[in-house]
Amino acid sequence: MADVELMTSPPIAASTKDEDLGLLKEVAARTAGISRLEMCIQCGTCGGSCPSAAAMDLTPRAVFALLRAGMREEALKSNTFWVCVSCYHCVVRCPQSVHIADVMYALKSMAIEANLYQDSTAPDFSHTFIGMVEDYGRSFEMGLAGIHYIKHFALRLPGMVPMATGMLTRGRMSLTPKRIKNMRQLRAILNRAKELEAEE
Amino acid sequence: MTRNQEERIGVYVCHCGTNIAGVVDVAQVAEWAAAKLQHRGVVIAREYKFMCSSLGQELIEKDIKELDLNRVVVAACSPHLHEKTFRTACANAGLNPFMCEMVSIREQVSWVHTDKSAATSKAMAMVSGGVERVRHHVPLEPLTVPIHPATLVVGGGIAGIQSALEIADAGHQVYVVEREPSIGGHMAQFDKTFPTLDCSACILTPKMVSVGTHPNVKLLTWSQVEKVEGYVGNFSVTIRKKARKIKEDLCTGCGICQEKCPKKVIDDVYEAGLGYRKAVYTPFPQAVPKFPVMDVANCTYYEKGTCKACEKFCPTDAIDFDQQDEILNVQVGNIILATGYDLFDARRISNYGYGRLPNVFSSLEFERLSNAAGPTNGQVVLRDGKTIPKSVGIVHCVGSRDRNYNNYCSVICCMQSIKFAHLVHERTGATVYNFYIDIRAAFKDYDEFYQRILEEGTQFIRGKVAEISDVPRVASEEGKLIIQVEDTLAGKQRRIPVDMVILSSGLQPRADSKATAKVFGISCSANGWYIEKHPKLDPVATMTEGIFIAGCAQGPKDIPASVAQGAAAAARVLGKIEQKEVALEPVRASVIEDQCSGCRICNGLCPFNAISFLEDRMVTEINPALCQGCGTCVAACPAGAIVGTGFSNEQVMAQIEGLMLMNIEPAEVIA
Amino acid sequence: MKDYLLYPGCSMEYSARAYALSLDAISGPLGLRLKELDDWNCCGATEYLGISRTPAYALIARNLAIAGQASNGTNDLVAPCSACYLNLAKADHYMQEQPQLGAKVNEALAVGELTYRPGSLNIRHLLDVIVNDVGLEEVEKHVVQPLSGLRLAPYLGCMVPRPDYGHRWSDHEFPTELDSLLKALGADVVDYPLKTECCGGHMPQIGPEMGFEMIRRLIASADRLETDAMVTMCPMCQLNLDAYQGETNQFFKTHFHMPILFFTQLMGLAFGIEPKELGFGLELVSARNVLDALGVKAPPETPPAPPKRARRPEGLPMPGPLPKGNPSEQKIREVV
Amino acid sequence: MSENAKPKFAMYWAAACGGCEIAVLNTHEKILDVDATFEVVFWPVAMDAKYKDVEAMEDGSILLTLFNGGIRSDENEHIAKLLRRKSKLMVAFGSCANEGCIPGLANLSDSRELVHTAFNTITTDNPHEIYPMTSYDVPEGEIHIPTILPVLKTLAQVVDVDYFMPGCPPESHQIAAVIDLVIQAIQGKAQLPPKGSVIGAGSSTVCDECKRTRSVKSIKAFQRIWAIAAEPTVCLLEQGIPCNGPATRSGCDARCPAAGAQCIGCYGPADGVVDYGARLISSFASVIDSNDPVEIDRILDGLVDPTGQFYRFNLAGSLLRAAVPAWKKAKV
Amino acid sequence: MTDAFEPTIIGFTCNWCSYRAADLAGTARIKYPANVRLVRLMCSGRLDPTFVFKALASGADGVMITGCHPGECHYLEQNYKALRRFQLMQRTLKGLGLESGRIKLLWASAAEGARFASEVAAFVEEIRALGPLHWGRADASEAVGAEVAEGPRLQEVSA
Repeated sequence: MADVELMTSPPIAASTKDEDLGLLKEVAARTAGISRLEMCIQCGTCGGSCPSAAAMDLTPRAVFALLRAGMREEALKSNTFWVCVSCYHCVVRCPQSVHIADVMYALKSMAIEANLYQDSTAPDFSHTFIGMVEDYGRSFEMGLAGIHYIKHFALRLPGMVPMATGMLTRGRMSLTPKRIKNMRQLRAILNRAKELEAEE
Repeated sequence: MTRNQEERIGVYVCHCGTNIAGVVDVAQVAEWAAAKLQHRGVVIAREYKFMCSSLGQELIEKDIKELDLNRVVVAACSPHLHEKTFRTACANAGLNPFMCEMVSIREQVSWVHTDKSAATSKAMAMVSGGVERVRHHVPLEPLTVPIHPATLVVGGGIAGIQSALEIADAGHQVYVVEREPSIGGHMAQFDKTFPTLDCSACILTPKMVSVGTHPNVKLLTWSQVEKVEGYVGNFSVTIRKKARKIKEDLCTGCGICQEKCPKKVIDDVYEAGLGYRKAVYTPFPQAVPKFPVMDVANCTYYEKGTCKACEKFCPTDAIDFDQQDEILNVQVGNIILATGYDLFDARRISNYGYGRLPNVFSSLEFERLSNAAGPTNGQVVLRDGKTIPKSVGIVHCVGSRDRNYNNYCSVICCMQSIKFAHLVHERTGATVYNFYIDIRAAFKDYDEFYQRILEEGTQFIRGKVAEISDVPRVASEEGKLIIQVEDTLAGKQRRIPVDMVILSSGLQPRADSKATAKVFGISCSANGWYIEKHPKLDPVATMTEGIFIAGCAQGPKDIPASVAQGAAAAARVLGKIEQKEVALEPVRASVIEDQCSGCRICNGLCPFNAISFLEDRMVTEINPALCQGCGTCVAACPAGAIVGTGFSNEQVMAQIEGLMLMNIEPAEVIA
Repeated sequence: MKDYLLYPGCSMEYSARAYALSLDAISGPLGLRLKELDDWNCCGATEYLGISRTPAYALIARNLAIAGQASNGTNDLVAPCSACYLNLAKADHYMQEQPQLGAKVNEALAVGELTYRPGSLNIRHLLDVIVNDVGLEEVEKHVVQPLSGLRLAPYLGCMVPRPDYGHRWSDHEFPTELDSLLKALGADVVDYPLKTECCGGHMPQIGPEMGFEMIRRLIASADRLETDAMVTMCPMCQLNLDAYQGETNQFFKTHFHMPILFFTQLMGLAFGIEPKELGFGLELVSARNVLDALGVKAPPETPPAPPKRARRPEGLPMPGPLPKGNPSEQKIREVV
Repeated sequence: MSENAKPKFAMYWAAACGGCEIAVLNTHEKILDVDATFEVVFWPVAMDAKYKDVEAMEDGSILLTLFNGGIRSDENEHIAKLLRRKSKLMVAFGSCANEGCIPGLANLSDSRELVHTAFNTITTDNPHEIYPMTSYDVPEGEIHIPTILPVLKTLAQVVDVDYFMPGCPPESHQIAAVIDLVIQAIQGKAQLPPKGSVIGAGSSTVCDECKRTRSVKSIKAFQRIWAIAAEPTVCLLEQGIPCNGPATRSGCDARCPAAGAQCIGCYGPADGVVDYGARLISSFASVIDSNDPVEIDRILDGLVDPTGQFYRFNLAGSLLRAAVPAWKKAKV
Repeated sequence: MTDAFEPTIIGFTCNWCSYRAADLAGTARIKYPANVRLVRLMCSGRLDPTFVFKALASGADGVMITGCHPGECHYLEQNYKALRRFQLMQRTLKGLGLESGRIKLLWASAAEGARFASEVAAFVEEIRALGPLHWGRADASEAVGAEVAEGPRLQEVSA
């Protein structure tokens, strides 16, 4: 009994919460294509290449280290993958050919599921966007930006006005998107796809 | 093939520790063989921890004597590892060594299969195959051929120089073939060598000179091997000696021709593109031999038909514009390949800006820059030729450990970069940053050297450099090269402005290494490095008897390792020369004359010209010394009149029957 | 001239109308026959991929499936928008690399009575088609108003040269295709070092400060090279650099005036087509300076010599360009 | 004839064309020596005899049996075994008994197809799909006809054979020589060769006896004999004509090549050869003059029906013995 | 062992490349199915078609012939002879009703351990898909007369 106690009571220093060593595999499995995530040698090429690294709380490399360590919460609540701009610099430079950008997408969806993110701006933007796509089959980014600004950066709206009007007067922005003809088909496909994704 | 008395076969199954026993039930295999193959002549079947150990061998020898075995099957590792061992064991016990057959149940079974029962039954089948095969073995006497005492060394870098001198000093003839105008190789381009920082030229030049002057060395620079024929002990090599356009017998190497030559050319080889040479030139002052060569592609005379300045001024009329290439043929017994490496071309990594950003230098460029005999007399300056850098970034692993370029580690770059850091610090006092993924400072005194450079205040930043750019984001970056990198230990992206960047480019196989390998009939790894006979136990021999490799041709390595390998290869060659003759595997083809109808199907099939047709008797004959034992003619003879020892039809067919367990009642076959 | 299937993408309808108009105007003279896909849908940009994998790929693949049906005679699917181009290529690539994904996507498509066989289409970007299929010689033939004297910065953005599943581009970081096209139009092409840096993508929306900073970097660098206009091939890049330039200036108290044009608009100009038909005037940062420069220009004598990268006579020589056709030139990327 | 002490002689004709029998008669007056030396006890083609008479004989009482023909039916097999039991010397006589010969080509198809072809195709008008039955009840009782085996077998595949005498048919002078030898042996004047050896033929191949001049071979195209005017003195194979001579046992004096036709291989493989066809495949292919798969294919297109080319006589006697279908059906 | 069909495959290897590739696969511990049993020859040029026929006649379901890559033969050019024989052998075996997929020619250098393993694995699956061969293992003495007589019974033919 006592031994068991001893064995189960952890040294204070070590982080013990939700350490699961399957995490890395899990992420790899949820990534499109063959991620090669397990091949990361922590060289930092990704973090060095990233144009938006300045805005990241953790560099991609650091996130991968957390995944390897099985620290789910720490990894998923970082803003790294939300700030990722999908420029693929890291992907083409990675000496281990890790599909970094696609891992980022996988992490986004995992963070949303786990409801782990500090700032809802980015996830919201994605949701507004796909909401629109699921309703119309098309997107109209400027209208989208407008909506998004109203929600998150109301203060900045005045600054937006000249641009918005400019866009409107030039017919570069509309308030309703076109709707595709066969919306029923698209919805059916997306619904089936969602079921299939859920099966994982 | 006739077989002597009735077969008494011993079967020996090796555990190889757990290497085999971990997957294959060796005990079951042995029992099975003893029981099921008894009617095929198996009188004893044993299993043992390590058959290759002296105890294991004694076990076999004892059985041969006591049980009067006349055939032995050893189920263990690949014959390429231990066939010799067990043949010797048989010989010790008075049995002809060729009455032994090896079955590879490690490389072909336990190491590659996971399903234990499947692996075990495969092992049984393979043993059965071995037993059936060995029944058809016949005593053979190895063929011995004399070894020609001369040796060919290809490549005049430090590895080649070392092996040439070792052999020459032992009193044997050596031919050294070098395709550049002088020997010396890459080492001649360096200024200092790590970790001792002694002057490269100072330690290399004496060796070069003794190669040039050694009575036993025939030095052929500006030359290339075109053809290699024959086999161990008896190679016949065709060498093209390119026209120097200089009469070597008259030339004194005074160098006046170079002075007078009006044509300046960028020297891409010796000066790594950082300096100039003339159209007639010796690459560097200490060149061996001292004779210059004429660069026909760039010489004004060959372009325009006039000039001949060199000829006018040559005091000994040594210039010969009409000189032609010479084709030489030499006989040698052994060959050492020390063809070296190429530097990775950093222009391939466009985000490092080499070739686009003037002050990004390659490692070889920096070697020249820092070399007292180099274009700047050892002054470390920017591309403008005068400005001394105040901050320098040194990038490790350029083109190495990177699946986009070369996936292997180039071994020398870490120490080289640390050496650069020291030289820069010493010559300029600049702030030095080294960017690394891991510091690999194995081997004697290397880590100490690293420690010393740390003391000098070099900033080591752990992170693979992402990009080098000249586009400033802030004022402090104006006019600088910015090295963008993640400092993985700080976990932050950093942009470090510097005046100069040195790319520690990796090593890669010679562009033509595969072609060269073909000429000499050895094999290359997928990357293009030459493959050694055994990665641990036979690092300088190749699969091809009589051909050895040394230096970077075999894989990236530093100077001490290259020298050691050069010497090792020489020792192997000397060993062969001392044997005076070499025993060839008695795997040979021969013709049964009264079955040969002289149809001449086989006559055109032998690339070694071992097959000849005797018009008078209208039969074909095979010269055993020339025959390499490939067996193509054996397979081709329509009359079955050609037999091949060691791999006879009977042996192979019997082995197939055995593998398919045709020798056992189907009922008894273990699924 | 070949036929092509065209996937315009949502932006072409509004924010990138100039792109649509100018493409329309030049494809006639070039004999480009672009057949727009019937009832195509949004590719999901970079947003859907981050929400849920299979639906995201199904969304893209619906277009591929439609294209597959429409492809009689041609199997080249052309996208002018970088994000669309990448998404289409990505779906095609991963459906092969990861058969399970391919199977799932097709299972989803099946309910819409659609299916797509990965690898059956060539996904091409418009620039690739114009440079490699139409060819620069052909383009030059149509130039009546060379753009001589115009200093243009070729700006490709990220998603076309990277990750480049089809190995179609000369380099991941410094591709030369757009440069040579603009040269063919007679323009004075700036050696723009940030030609494949990121415009910020959705950053202006989700993290404006970072977004503006990324925009600033690009414009500042073009500005210091005395660029008359930046030439892009991506609606997203154009939008960010053009529409947010004002805000960026406010944010950093800078006064950049950098017109952002689509390469098709400049081709149109060189072909002597009316600026209006090319969507000039739709940009927020006016490109009048460009038109003026050409307007006042007398018909050019000899086109200006290319900017010389001469080695200073003293100083140390530079390594030459990487030899062409060098097999090692292409990066080896085994897919494990 | 009365019971004299003459050694007994038998000859049997299984699945074969009868050519072997004719060849024996072609020995002309030599046939008289046979009659003089032997008492012919069983020779269905030459004299009347019943199986039961043979069955009645004492085992090993027949000195010499020349068995020609392959084993196609259970009757063939029965008699082969019977004669083996009764004979001292069992000789596989002629190509059929040795290696299956032309009847052996039936092994390319399964036996039901054979029967069908024989009884219900153009050769036979059989609207009612009537096939022979192996047994049938008649008022006199049940009658039997032989049943056909799935694959034709060579004599050696069913019984132990003492000597092999190849040829389709064996050359008459060779037969004469063999008969002489046996008679001499009987009279103790000569030694018989060791059991299992090939008699009445050479040990090397047809090229040995072929007068055509030969040089190093390299085939750029295969020709059919009628397609070209073959050079009369040069090796046919070198002219691209697929001549089986190089792999075929000598003993026929190279009659075909001498007559300008390629050897088709009726004397079978030479000493120590396991598979006749394999030898030819290997040797023909080895001397094809190309390293390019496509070009090689083009050249091989000139070799119409390789299977027939290499296994015309030897199929039943080859390693594989029959085509896959034959075996597959046999397993049903 | 599962009752799923486990094919037996005989593989002929060249002493200089493919046999060493197999060794390399071993030293690198690369796994592949146990269905292949290798025979070592000095060169693919030694490959006598007889060996292949022998293997098939002995019950092998497939045969794998391996040698050095074209132009890399240890004996300079003998692997080309193997190529030619392979092509003629394929044609002949086709005539004997064999699926061409049962015999495979593979070039593998001494460095290609991983490739060797994956090719073997692939081949095993191809053969598994083709099913058992059992050439010549059938009991050929079993008569089929009875079976062929299954047609309509012989009738009295009345005018």
